[in-house]
Amino acid sequence: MTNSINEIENSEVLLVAGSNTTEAHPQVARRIYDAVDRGAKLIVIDPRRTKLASRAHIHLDIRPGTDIALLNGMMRAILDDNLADDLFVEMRTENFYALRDMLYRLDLAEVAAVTGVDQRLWQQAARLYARARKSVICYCLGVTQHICGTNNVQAYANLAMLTGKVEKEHCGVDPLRGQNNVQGACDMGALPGVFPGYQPVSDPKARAKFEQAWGVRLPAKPGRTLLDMTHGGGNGPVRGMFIVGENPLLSDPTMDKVRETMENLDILVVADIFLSETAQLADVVLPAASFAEKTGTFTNSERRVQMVRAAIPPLAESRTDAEIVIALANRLGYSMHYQSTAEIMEEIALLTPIYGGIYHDRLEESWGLQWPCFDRAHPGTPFLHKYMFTRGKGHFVPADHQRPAESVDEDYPLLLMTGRIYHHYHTGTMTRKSAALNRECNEAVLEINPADARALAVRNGERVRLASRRGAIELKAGITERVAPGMLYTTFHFAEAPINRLTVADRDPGSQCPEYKVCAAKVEKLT
Amino acid sequence: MSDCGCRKGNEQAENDKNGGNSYLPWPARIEAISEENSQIKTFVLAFSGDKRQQDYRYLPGQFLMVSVPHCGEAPISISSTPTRPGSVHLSVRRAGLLTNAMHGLAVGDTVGLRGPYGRPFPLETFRGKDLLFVAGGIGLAPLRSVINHALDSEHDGRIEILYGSRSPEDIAFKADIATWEATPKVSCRLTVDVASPGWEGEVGVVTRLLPQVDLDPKTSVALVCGPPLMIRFVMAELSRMGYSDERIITTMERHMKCGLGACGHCHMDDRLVCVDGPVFSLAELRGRDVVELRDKP
Amino acid sequence: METRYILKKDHLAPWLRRVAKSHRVVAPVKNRHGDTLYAEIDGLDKVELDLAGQPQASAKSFFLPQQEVLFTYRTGKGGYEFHEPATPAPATVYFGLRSCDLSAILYTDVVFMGRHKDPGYRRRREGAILISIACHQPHPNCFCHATKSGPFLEFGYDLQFTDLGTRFLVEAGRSRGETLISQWRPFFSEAAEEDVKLQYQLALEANGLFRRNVDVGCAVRKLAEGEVAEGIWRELADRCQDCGGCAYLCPTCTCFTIRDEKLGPEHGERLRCWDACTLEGFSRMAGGHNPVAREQHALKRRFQHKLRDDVHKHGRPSCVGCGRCVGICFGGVDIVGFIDRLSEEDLP
Amino acid sequence: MDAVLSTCVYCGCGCGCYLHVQEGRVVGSSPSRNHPVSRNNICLKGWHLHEMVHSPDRLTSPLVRKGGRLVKAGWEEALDRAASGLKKCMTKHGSEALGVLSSAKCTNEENFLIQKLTRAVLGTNNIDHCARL
Repeated sequence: MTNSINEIENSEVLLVAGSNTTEAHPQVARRIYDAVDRGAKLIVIDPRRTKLASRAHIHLDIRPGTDIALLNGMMRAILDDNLADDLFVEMRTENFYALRDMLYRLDLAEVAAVTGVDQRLWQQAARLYARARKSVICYCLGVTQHICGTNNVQAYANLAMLTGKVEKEHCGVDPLRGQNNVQGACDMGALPGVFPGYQPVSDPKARAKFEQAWGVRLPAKPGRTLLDMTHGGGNGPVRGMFIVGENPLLSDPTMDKVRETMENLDILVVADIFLSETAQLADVVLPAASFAEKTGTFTNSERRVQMVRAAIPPLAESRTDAEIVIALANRLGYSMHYQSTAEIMEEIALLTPIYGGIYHDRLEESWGLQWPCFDRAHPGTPFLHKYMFTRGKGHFVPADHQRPAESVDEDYPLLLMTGRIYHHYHTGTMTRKSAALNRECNEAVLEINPADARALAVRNGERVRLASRRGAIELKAGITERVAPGMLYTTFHFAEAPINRLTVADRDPGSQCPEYKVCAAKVEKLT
Repeated sequence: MSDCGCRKGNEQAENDKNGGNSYLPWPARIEAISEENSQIKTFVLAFSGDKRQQDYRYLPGQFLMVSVPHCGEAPISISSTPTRPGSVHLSVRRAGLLTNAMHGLAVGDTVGLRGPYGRPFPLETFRGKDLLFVAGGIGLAPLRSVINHALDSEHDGRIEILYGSRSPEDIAFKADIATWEATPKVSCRLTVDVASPGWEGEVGVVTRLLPQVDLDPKTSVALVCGPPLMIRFVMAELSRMGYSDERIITTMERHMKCGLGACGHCHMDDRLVCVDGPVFSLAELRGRDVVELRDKP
Repeated sequence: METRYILKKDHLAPWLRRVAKSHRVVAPVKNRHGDTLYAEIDGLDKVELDLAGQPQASAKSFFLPQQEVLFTYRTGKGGYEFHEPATPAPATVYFGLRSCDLSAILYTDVVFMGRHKDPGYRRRREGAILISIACHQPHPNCFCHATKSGPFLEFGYDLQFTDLGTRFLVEAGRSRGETLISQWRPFFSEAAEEDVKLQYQLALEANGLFRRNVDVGCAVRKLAEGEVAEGIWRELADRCQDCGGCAYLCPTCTCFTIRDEKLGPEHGERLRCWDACTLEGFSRMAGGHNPVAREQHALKRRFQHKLRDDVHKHGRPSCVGCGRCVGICFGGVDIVGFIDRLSEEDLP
Repeated sequence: MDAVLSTCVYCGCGCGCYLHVQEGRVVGSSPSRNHPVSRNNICLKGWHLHEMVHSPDRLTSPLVRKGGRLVKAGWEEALDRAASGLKKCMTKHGSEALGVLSSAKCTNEENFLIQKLTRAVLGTNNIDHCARL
């Protein structure tokens, strides 16, 4: 996020896109409710009528995967009404004319047809967003998990820049990060193309710095992405894997392909706290300590680096992932020694400019520090782009609507979206072990519109077969108006109903994000 | 208390008074199991030790908290009558984790029991009155306790039993029904929602049997138990027939964790079913927010 | 008139240190992160007592733990046996309880030591000595003056401390409190009349410092008379986001669940844990039927219980006005907002 | 009973949670009042954060595949097997044939070490995690 979570409650207009905030980011939703109660206006862009959408002043229930078309429509409305922030565009951005030309060529009737949203509604939303002084955009995986995810994100950025709703407190574009430390994992360079702090591996200067620090030659070629690795199948490029605390078998698209890859590896080493579906296929399983048994830091969605503290020692024979990695490195002939995780953080601070001032002792004395934090004297950064885009001027990238990878047809007439629910987290390896959470929800539910249910003669609570071109699962049907006719929704938390047996592996070429939000499917009654 | 810390037999009431642990179940052995239908089994349970079994006291309408290994506890109403000592019967329908696990148990296995809990049927007020029983499905279980109690204690009025099941195959307590049918002063009427070949009896909801009853509402008491929707329709019909609210009595089922009036789960508006019920007259339910009375349950 | 004493502030730590030799001491401690929690004190010099601020949670978890082992069990060939774990309940002095938190304990006493005698609660409660501290600086969300559970108490405490600046006025409410004084009598002197007057003055001032004016009586009356519109319940339910936080944080919410945790094929534990009536699974029965229509009534039970049923049963609402639930609701529907809404309806 | 301030693991909000510890067991979880995100309340997942920690399903010792089945092993054996397996694969197919998945559930320090292991020890940039899932 470019803002802090607490800034949200002071915004005047909130545009929430592709985020089931009340369920996936309760604390953000808490601020949104507060803001709305104080008089802020809420615009929700979501194909589903989520709890938040039902409280929205304007709900733009677009067809899945049509964000760009909608956003272009909104930006055009802003130009037509002279609501662009001309000074900001002039001073702080570049490539505006390309965007403008594209917007003027836009066929508004087509936008309405593609998105399925009334033109007046999106125009109203655009005016609301542009006119307020403090407008903030929050988006989540509903925007990114598309083959055009990068362009989707850019479209939201375009909207914010066009109206000057960045670089200011209570204004900004905030991606809500799904997992507790997904921000930190990215920051730490658990990505194929970058060292910690987003320093490209292809940059000789960055490489030289790390080579000097680590005393070895480092590869210059960016590595393979997750899906490249897990979707190789029997003869993929990757022959051996070390997986720490991930469960790609359940979380990655096209599950059967992932299983084939895993089963055919020469060596699979998994470190996890539970015997996950992936760990069951491993050659070596290493018992890891849970978060309650280790000390270190997590970085939340608002870039706040904060302490995780060991409440108890590692259970039974388990060890922290840090200990495991250190032991492995030493066995592989690389000498690795740290006295504490604080010492690891010192190395991070040394090599990672945005974490340059982050040390455990500072975090102990505070509620964490928000990066960028360049040195010990730096107070951290509650909102980004304060005076300058990190890359200089904001760059407009015009984009056209792109059809989703898969479309419905006679055989697979329904459109399936996947996501999360309130009571569970990711593949459920942890939350499914909690009695209280299981009592509240212990089963995957396929949300289906009453009209579709009627046509299929499916009753509420009945078990049905859900199939796509790649596979089928059985699960319980829940009839609800939350999904529009022709659409389906379910979650990926449940190993009993592994939805990623069905999903498409097509992904955004930039972010490599799979298109989890659009999949052609059909529902069949079980006999 | 024995040295192992388990409660043996029926020191329940004593323990509660003397500072013992009211949450401690004591073991009971499954002596026999009868399969009432594909979904309902009756478990005949006896506490280890004759003395304990002999001293065990309960009344029709009360329930027990039943423990099944690894499944926690659930409230189950007693379906036997205290007039037949030596064992306690629990008739259990498959519904959730615990009841399904219980269906997997065999004779000789042990469950944990504590109780009896709850307010029983007001048996003393039944004296000299005709009794009308209206049951649906597993709802006959608690009423079976009253019916057999009435028979054993030579109840001085007539007894009419109306029982609705989903299908002829789903009729539970067939052996009891056969006995009741053969008893003078007792009449038994059955109905099924869906007939199957060979069924010559009534088809339809249990309320359809009510017009056949010729008891004077002024001198009789109606006892109703079944699914919420059935209870609602039957009570409404009984009111129409002239039964006063005090003379329409039902017993309720709720989620429960303690049975002692503390955990809060079984709340029914301002009442707790475990200690204020589970037996209630319609007079006690009127004006309360009760799903069994709600128009749209 | 009961005897009142004076304890000089200089003598607080020495006295507590002596008390701690024979008792476990629990008191509000401000930790290095700035949060104040009731915590067991081991070593008075190591901690910073916070007698001015309101601890972030009540003392509920000391009497009704968030999770406790009721029994361990064994099953299998040897039968099915439950064993009560030996959990010590040491004699504990709770020092510096806020008035609201002490009032809440008096309420939970009714639940767990009334008709139903809860063995665990009783064990912990019987060994407890409750020393409250009168509030002269209510927390911004407090409204205990409206629920008559503070800021100064008239009964219920073993000892009540009032901060008179350089000294505490100490009132003994029960013999257990009196004992703590008589055991270390030299620390205490008898209070003078001006001390008592000063306390009276402080109490008056404290009552004037509440920032919230919550008309609890109005809500009690409306609930008793069934005057709460169905639309209000529906709106509350629609906004509730199932966190359970209001019930977990509430000092007088005592609902719990009991469940088995299988630890192996033949053994496990029976646990008792906090539960919240606002959750869907709270009332859902095996098989899926739920007698509570959650979409309309998620919060109805909780508010009715506190403001109607307990008034009916015990003569007073079971909300103690601590205000901890204010501002913490994800959907913005705490009990104070509800009460305010009912009283606003009457405004012209 | 100790209260240890930590950070919730169930979403990107990053609530400040106290873990309540009694005799070596985490028996409760509650929000921090002054933490900028949690502000004295957490969602239901957070309130039940402790339940997963002592789950009987936790892995308690290393497992090694023998004869097609995963069997209990000591740490030395398991680490040796893991290291030699990875090394063999590296020798046979080259570093490019190795892949590492780190985790959004691990700490920053651990993620840092995992990518360091991948780059400096295994000699490849084949490292990723499910950031996009």
